[in-house]
Amino acid sequence: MSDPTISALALTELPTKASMFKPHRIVLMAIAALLVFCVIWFMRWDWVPKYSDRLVHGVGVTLLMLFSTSILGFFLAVPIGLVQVTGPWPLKVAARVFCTVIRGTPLLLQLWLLYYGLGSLFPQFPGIRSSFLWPYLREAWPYGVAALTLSFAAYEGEVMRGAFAGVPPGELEAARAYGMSPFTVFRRIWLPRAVHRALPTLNGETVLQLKATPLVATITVIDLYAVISKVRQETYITYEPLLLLALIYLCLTAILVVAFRYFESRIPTRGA
Amino acid sequence: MADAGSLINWSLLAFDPPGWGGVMLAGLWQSLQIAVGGYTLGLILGTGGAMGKLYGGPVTKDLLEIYTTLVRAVPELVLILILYYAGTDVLNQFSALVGFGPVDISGLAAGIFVIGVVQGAYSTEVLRGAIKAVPAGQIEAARAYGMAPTQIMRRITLPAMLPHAIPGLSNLWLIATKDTALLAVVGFSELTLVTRQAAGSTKAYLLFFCAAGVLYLMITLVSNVLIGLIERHYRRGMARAA
Amino acid sequence: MTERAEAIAVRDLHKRFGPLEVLKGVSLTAHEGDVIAIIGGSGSGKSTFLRCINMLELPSAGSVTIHGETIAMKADGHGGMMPSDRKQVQRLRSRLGMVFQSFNLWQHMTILENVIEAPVHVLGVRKDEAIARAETLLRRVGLYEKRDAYPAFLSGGQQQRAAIARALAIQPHVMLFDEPTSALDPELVGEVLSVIGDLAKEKRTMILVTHEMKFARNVASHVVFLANGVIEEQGPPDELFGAPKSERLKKFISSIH
Amino acid sequence: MTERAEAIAVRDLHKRFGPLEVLKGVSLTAHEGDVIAIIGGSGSGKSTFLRCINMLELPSAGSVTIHGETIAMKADGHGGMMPSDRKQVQRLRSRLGMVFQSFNLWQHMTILENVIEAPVHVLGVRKDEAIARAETLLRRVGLYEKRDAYPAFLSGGQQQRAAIARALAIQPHVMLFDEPTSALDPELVGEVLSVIGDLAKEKRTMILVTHEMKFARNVASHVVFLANGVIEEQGPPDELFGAPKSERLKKFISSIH
Amino acid sequence: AAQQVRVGFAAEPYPPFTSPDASGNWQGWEVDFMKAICAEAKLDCVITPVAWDGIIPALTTNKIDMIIGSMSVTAERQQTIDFSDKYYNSLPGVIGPKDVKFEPTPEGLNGKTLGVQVATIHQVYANKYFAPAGVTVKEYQTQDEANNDLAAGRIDAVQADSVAMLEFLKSEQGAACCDMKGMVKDDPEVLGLGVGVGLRKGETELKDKINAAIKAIRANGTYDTFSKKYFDFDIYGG
Ligand SMILES: Nc1ncnc2c1ncn2[C@@H]1O[C@H](COP(=O)(O)OP(=O)(O)OP(=O)(O)O)[C@@H](O)[C@H]1O
Ligand SMILES: Nc1ncnc2c1ncn2[C@@H]1O[C@H](COP(=O)(O)OP(=O)(O)OP(=O)(O)O)[C@@H](O)[C@H]1O
Ligand SMILES: [Mg+2]
Ligand SMILES: [Mg+2]
Repeated sequence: MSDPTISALALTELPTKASMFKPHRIVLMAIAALLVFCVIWFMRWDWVPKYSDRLVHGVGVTLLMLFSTSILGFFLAVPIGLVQVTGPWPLKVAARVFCTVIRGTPLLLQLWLLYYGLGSLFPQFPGIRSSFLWPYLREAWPYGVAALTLSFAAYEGEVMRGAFAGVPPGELEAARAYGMSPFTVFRRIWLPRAVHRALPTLNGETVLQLKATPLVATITVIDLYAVISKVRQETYITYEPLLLLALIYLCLTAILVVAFRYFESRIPTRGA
Repeated sequence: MADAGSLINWSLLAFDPPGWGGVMLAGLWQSLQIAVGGYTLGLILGTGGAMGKLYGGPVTKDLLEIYTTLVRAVPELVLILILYYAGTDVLNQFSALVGFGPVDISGLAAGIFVIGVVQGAYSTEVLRGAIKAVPAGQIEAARAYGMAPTQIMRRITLPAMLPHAIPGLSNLWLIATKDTALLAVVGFSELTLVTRQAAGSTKAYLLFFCAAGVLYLMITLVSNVLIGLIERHYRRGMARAA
Repeated sequence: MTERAEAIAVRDLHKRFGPLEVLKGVSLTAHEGDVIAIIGGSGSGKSTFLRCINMLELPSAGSVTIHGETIAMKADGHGGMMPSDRKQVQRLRSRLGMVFQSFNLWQHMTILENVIEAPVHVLGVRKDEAIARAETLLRRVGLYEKRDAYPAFLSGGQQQRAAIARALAIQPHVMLFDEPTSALDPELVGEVLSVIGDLAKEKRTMILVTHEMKFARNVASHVVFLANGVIEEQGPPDELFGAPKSERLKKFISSIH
Repeated sequence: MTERAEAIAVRDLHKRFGPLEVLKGVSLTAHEGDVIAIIGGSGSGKSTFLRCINMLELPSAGSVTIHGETIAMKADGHGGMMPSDRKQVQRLRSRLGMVFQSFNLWQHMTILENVIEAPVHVLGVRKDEAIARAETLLRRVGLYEKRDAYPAFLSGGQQQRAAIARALAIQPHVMLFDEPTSALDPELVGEVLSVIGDLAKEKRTMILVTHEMKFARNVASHVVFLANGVIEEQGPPDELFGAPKSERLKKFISSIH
Repeated sequence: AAQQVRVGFAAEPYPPFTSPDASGNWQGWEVDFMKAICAEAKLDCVITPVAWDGIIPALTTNKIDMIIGSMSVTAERQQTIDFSDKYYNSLPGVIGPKDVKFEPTPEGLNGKTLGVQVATIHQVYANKYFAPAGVTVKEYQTQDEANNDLAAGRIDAVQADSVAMLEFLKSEQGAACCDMKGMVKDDPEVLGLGVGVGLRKGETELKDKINAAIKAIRANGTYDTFSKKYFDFDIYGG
């Protein structure tokens, strides 16, 4: 049940494993090799060793951001999707409004709203300033995590809504017929079945989430993107750092896609 | 601590200076222009891309695959930086090479170009999927009645794929409106950057970010209504879902 | 027949869907070892009756007693009834093995996982024990080789046999079958019927809704003809099929053949 | 029979799909007013033959002549052939009214729009004229009331009748039917066959691939039995069905009845 | 017609030098300076806002023709771009919360978090002198954000151009929270030789025009006239 829009937006499948060695491909690869050679030879890469530690650290922060926010966001998305299918109407409306507002405004704006807006309100309350939370609220990353988590929850909440609604009622009925309590039905049948249905879309959403992480650099979180920005500012090299950045994201995306494919193949589904 | 009423200074949003409402609306207008322009450019690129991917030669197919793969795997923010600096630079050098001399690329044009190239990759995939969803028999019937290939495209394939493409294309439109915010990082005066300037100058961060959020949300909601109407129109030939 | 204990007793069951009264007072008693076949035209309320027994459909009036324990009901405030003790319903349900027309196997679990799911997570059987029992059952329905396959990769007949194994796994007092073969291609019907026939030979208590008249005649100890929401006629299969009394049943039998 | 003009002449048609030679030299001439039924087992190449006539499938060798005009072909460089003049193919196609097994109505157009599409956009007929003609045709196939409906909302039989009207709208020299009823539910077959029967009575030139032997016998002036890529036997229907000569045809006829 | 020149401004507010007002116009000392030299050199100048951290790439990739953005002339920048003669000079200062007393020295800032704007001489300076001495240097895309975080208590001090800092301390927010802790020790190698107009390498003609214009407005009093509107001291420096 891969959502066609999501798979169009985010790379969810690696391109053609078809024979790499058709004649035109060999020519294309030769050209690509030449290009790579030119890029390596004629462009400036002397800065890479100097920044390699920071780059590795940046990749770590990016991945940490990705995983923490996707996992937290997913746990939020499950109830958001569920109440939209079964919930009492006030919760249903609240979940709908939440999804609409988050999906209807740019993530960059939400990020700034939290960090500069909300974050600058906190210190005005002396209670907060002296509380044990303050050392964390001072930092930038909690705001980044919060914004990315909410965003993921809203997008994935919609997906989960569809996935919950799409589980055949007969399977739920069968579970009830064997004496499962509502919670057991949810835990053993409904949720795993919905997650399984949502997995291909989840793949796409996670790739999209990876692509959203560089935004946290705009609120002083030092992720991969921020490291590269620093390289550019310190060395005044315009293109090379960006190329490396693109390459790293390309690899991260590829790894994500492969990992998801593996999970999807764990439970095979037949047909389209 | 001041109470909520005095925390919010609504006069900051007035349309005339010293209120920032007028500047925000101008930013919104810029954002909309880029979104419309970028989306349109994206559609054009996407139509070409989809055709190329479906009916093109092997080299065209491979090149387009590289294009869509790269764009879909690399964050928009990074693409925007690369395209904004490198894209316009290449364009400039190219036009210099051809003999036009360096062209002056306005910020608006650069913004449209950047959003357009990103959207183009997405539209390529959406349109390709939609065209593939058109039953082959429909196209075969058109051939059997003697239609020329271009005629088939215009009269049969494109209209028949629209119902399949509209959900994806509407999503793209909403993304285009929101992606304009990313141009703030290259200093383009669209709604988000203007909001930030206003917020920075007045220190009323919450007020301005919320106001901008409302504006973006309005775009989305109005778009949703329009999309609903369009969808109803084009799905009229589809059997109701069971 | 009456010496044997009562397995299920349904008394004066009514069921309304809005203005439509589908069941208008149906009473039925199944003793241990009975195989009761319910027949009737489409829309006569057979499925509804079966689903009322394990409260998948809440009856509007009447009572259901399973192994001597009557399901406690209370008014639901809209003119109907609802169980007053959810735990009791869950416990009694786990004593009834229901097999659905459309199998309803859990698609995200292998066949084996489907079969051990209820024993482990409802009855609290130890997992290795449940697996041992499940494998015996799967061998019995001829699906041992398919135990690690996912339902989507099995034929309809195989899926239905797996569903039967799943129902047997909870060691139910009574098996309930709702048209277990009507979603199958004709050539697959036989394999499922033969499994059910074997269960009947073992004197397992069963209530089955079916359209396979020949099968009902061979297997059932008692046949119930439902029409217009009431039991129009019932009795041993030979009597019912051989010498139908009511006009409706005569017409029904002739329309089937 | 020979005084009438040649409508279609196919000479020594070969068609290979990779290593598989589906048509191994088929020649067939249809004169004005002929109704030719092509019969044969599944996979015998009937559809392929029909599709080669209007170049939906490119023949590997042989020639196709429509109304005296032979489609110009040239080698395609892979051992096959391709039309050397695309415009000619488009023009000749618009003289052939093809009706597909699965209707292939354009889903985004109403029935009326489907029918006027080719006349207006291929033949350049004025729109009001096309509409007038289309309405007559739709009345004739009994679909006048449905002219503003979209295909998805019609039954299979209605869709196929609309497809026939669409084919008739280009005033074709020859109508080609590829199993026009095999995608229909049995109760809808009759309505489509009766429309085709009427066309046959009018002495319209038709080539039809069909599995409806009784219909072929009643309607066709000439029956062709295709087997293994060649014409195994052909002749008037009574001869062919009444006294089949070849073993294959005998077996085929007996398997059908 | 006059030659058209796109002047790159940092898109974020940097009072009192450049900041957009509520009608979308730019104002500040550097705006007046720009108008003066453009008039003097007969250039048709168009203000083009650019993100600060991309302002040098924007210049080298032809998106703008010169930078007027309080950019100090440093040896490192001179490897990439060219500069006009200096048009003002002021020392970096450090500000911090009123209720905390410390010196703007490595020892005084030890253990504290110091905010600086990226791609500025202050960043380079802080990383050279303060970071090794146990100061956490936090980098901001814009000066405004750094100031804001200082006021919000997220950081302990900000190092920046003293003129800009004094302007911030005059604002409601700045006056409420912070005061000037003093100037940092000078290091011409890092802090440069004043602020100049950034230009693409090789555009000597434009550079000469600008240099001549700066000289002219200094000589004819225009420079002092508009400076008086903003400062009560000599911004040109020694
Ligand atoms: N949930 C429901 N809401 C409303 N009406 C229902 C519902 N379930 C069943 N009905 C109606 O109750 C009547 C009996 O349905 P039921 O499924 O019990 O018939 P059945 O005897 O099983 O028929 P079949 O042989 O077709 O399965 C039908 O008229 C049906 O439309
Ligand atoms: N595009 C194709 N590529 C490869 N093989 C094909 C193709 N189209 C048809 N064939 C093969 O050619 C043979 C003849 O096909 P064709 O559809 O003409 O048979 P048919 O007589 O119409 O059969 P049926 O009665 O089932 O429609 C079959 O073996 C089929 O598999
Ligand atoms: Mg039923
Ligand atoms: Mg065929």
